[in-house]
Amino acid sequence: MSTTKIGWGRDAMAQRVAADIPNGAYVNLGIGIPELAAQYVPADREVIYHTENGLLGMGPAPAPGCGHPELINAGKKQVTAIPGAAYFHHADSFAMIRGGHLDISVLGAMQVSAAGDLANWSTGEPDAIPAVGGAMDLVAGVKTVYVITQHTTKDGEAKIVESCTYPVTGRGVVDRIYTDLAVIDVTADGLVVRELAPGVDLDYVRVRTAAPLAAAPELAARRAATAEELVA
Amino acid sequence: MSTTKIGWGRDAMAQRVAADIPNGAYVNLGIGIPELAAQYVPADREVIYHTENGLLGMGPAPAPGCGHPELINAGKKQVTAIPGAAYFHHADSFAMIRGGHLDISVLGAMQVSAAGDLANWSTGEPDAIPAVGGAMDLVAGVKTVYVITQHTTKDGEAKIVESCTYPVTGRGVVDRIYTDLAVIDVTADGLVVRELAPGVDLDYVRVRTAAPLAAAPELAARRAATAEELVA
Amino acid sequence: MIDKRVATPAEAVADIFDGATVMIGGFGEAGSPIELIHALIDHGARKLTVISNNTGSGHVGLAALIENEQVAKMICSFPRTVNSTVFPKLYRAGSIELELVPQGTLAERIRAGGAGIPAFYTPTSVGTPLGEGKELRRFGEQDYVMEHALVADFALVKAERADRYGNLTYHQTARNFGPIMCMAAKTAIAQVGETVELGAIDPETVVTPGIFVQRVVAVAHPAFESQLVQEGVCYP
Amino acid sequence: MIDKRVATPAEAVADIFDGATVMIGGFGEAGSPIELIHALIDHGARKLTVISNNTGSGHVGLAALIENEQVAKMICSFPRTVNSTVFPKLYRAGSIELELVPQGTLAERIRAGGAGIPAFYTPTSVGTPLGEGKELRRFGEQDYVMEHALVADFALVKAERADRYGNLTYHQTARNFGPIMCMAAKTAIAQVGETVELGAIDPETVVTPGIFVQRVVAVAHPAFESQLVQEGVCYP
Repeated sequence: MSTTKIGWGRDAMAQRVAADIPNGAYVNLGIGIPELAAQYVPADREVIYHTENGLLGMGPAPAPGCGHPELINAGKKQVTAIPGAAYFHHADSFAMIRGGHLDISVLGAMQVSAAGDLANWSTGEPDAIPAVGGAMDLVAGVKTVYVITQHTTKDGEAKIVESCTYPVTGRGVVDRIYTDLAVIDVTADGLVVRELAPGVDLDYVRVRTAAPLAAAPELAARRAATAEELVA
Repeated sequence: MSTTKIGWGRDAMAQRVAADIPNGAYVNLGIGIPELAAQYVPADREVIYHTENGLLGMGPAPAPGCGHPELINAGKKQVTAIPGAAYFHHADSFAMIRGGHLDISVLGAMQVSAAGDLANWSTGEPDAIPAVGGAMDLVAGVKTVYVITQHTTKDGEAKIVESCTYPVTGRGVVDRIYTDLAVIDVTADGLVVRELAPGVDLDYVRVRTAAPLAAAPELAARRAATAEELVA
Repeated sequence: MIDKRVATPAEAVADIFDGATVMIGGFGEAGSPIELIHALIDHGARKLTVISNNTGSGHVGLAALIENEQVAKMICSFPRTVNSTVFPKLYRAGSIELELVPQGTLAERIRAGGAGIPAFYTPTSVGTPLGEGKELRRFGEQDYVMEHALVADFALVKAERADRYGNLTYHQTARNFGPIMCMAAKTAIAQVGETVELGAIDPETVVTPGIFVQRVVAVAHPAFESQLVQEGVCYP
Repeated sequence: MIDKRVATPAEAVADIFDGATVMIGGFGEAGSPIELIHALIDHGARKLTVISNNTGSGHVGLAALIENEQVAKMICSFPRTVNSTVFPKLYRAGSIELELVPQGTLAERIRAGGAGIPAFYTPTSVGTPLGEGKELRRFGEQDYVMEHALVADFALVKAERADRYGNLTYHQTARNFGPIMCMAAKTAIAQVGETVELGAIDPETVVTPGIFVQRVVAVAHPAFESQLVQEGVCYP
């Protein structure tokens, strides 16, 4: 968004996660930055998007005036259906999720812990209206869970933490975190930085992270390759 | 079958149970005599037949040469589908059964007990190949369970008994028993004879029954009416 | 003769009683049976427990039913949406109860209710506040919580087409909770765009078989929530 | 590009391994994927656990697979049928294991396996020999038994039409176990009467969404079990 900001912008983050979505994947994209990923999946890959309100084969937003209020995504925005799409009811839709049939879920986060716990549904404040939607089902059921998030809050607080202080969505569920600063894997040995955004070094990330971060051996090599691949 | 036999024949038994199937009922008819009931439902009643292999709105057998091996009933015989029929998969079909959506199940029996226990799936003999099909689901789920059976075995043994000696299909599940000799309700107070076949008296039935039988107060009146209604 | 068609939404909801549990279809505005909900507002039944994924928006449909203080308790997964002000206000005032259920668990509980399954286990919500107090059980190498079936006295759903047996087809993502709510309610009431002759719906394409539907009412030109909200409509 | 079509039944079943659990669709001959089963006989994988409602008839299809001693265990609801001689003989000889499951419980266990539900409660079989040894639990005023999900390494099903994404439609009562077995198997293989272009199947009428299907093979003129039995065919 801001051109002077250090690290990846929203679109670059979406582009980075898109690079990890393989051909043939069944993918559910959450509301916000995750949604942007669809447009960055390389053209030679065919990916099928699931929206939990009952559509497999979701296409992009309709041309203005061409949408229908009964063809929407989980964010309640109008979408289209591609050739080869299928409609189904909510129990079947969540059977796909809970039954482990979806390959990738990309979600936003309020906090992610070193153990892969995710908090993204409630601040837990007394006057908040709690609303969970399908987030707990997605993290419990989908094979691979990717989180896209700004590395810190607007106030500069770490969102990657030793242990979540917000109510969790699921425990040990996150596989990889994509932030504006880095790509971080959640492993059995803790968080491992796989890539850094251009102009960002490990110390810069560590200062903004409230959990230990190991560096992947291939970090330097990967970083060079990534910088070349990604259009700024 | 035999014209000299005392009591109702197979078709009269089917006709008698058909008289108790009301307009608008969703009905599952078992293999054998139960199947015959469909043709005797009065023409002014519209009844929808369910077959557990995935069809609601089952019609009669097709004209010779007009059937298809993929349009069959639970007895694996070719059938037809009426206008307004619906096909569905097995989990949905048994959701209809288990969920209490079917009004009437008509089944055959090896034994029925005074408490309404039904045995109709296995002799329990060591060399028997056990086979249960959908019988246990039907008796557990359908609102009203009617049994049609000969009153005794071919050897003259009682099939209506104090307690089933064969392995049971379900306990306390039978609502009414239609035999060649009588119509018997299973009540909280035991078995109550509601009707007798023409030429059959209560003692005749009692001798052939291995459980106490009470007589309904209106037995005589009903019997007269029934005899008139039924075409011999 | 079987004929589940009734003439008006008012007639369709006339026997909904005070204290009834009512499932209401829809995900956002898609599949929301607005005309049936408005008929229920006119009818006036109160102290309802409503099971629906959201709580409506603006001052029409489900939001209007809540605003009219007919709902004692909501069972839903996402009570906040754009233009949703009615529920939050009443909730903060303590005048409506909320049971928050993860969306997939909500769907499965409804489906279980319709299928005669009293309870089942799911991995969803294990280790979270929504799993607290629930029976935990290990199968294989994973923990699961036990969840109970949901059933209802009535379901109000929106479908595309019906015949007099009550067979239903739906329109795109308006299908959502409709089929399972019809299964789980004693009396399922569907408003449909049109009713057609028996046989006009290919039996291979029936989504909700008529056995799950008790009443059908034609609403040829249903309103859409977003449009009513945009027009500033308040019901009644 | 996603393309789940494979050229032949032989190719479709080539990786079925000894000891695999294989769900096989069909209720009697309706929906029985005979050509896939015959390919599995040619392939020769042994010690299989087969989950299927029946055990086949004559000496073709599922009965032939059993006769060829490739099946160590059957999980089914009704192992007896007209012209069914193969299974009874092996069963009496003690050379094949049988797990007998009520048909609705079988269907629900398969559906649960596909839906990520490890276990559920059902009233079916309570108080009967098939309920013995199962965990009993009371909900409300009724007793239920706990049943576990069934999953499989492979499913072999017969459908009517498929596109390259694996979306399926079925034919009449041949649908039966197909959709839920596709859900419950790691690798679901469908033989179909024809494959069609993407978009040729109306998305409102897809019965099995492609996400549940891994391979599709066209068998334009499938054989019917009853006809083969009548002709006295023995496979192989």
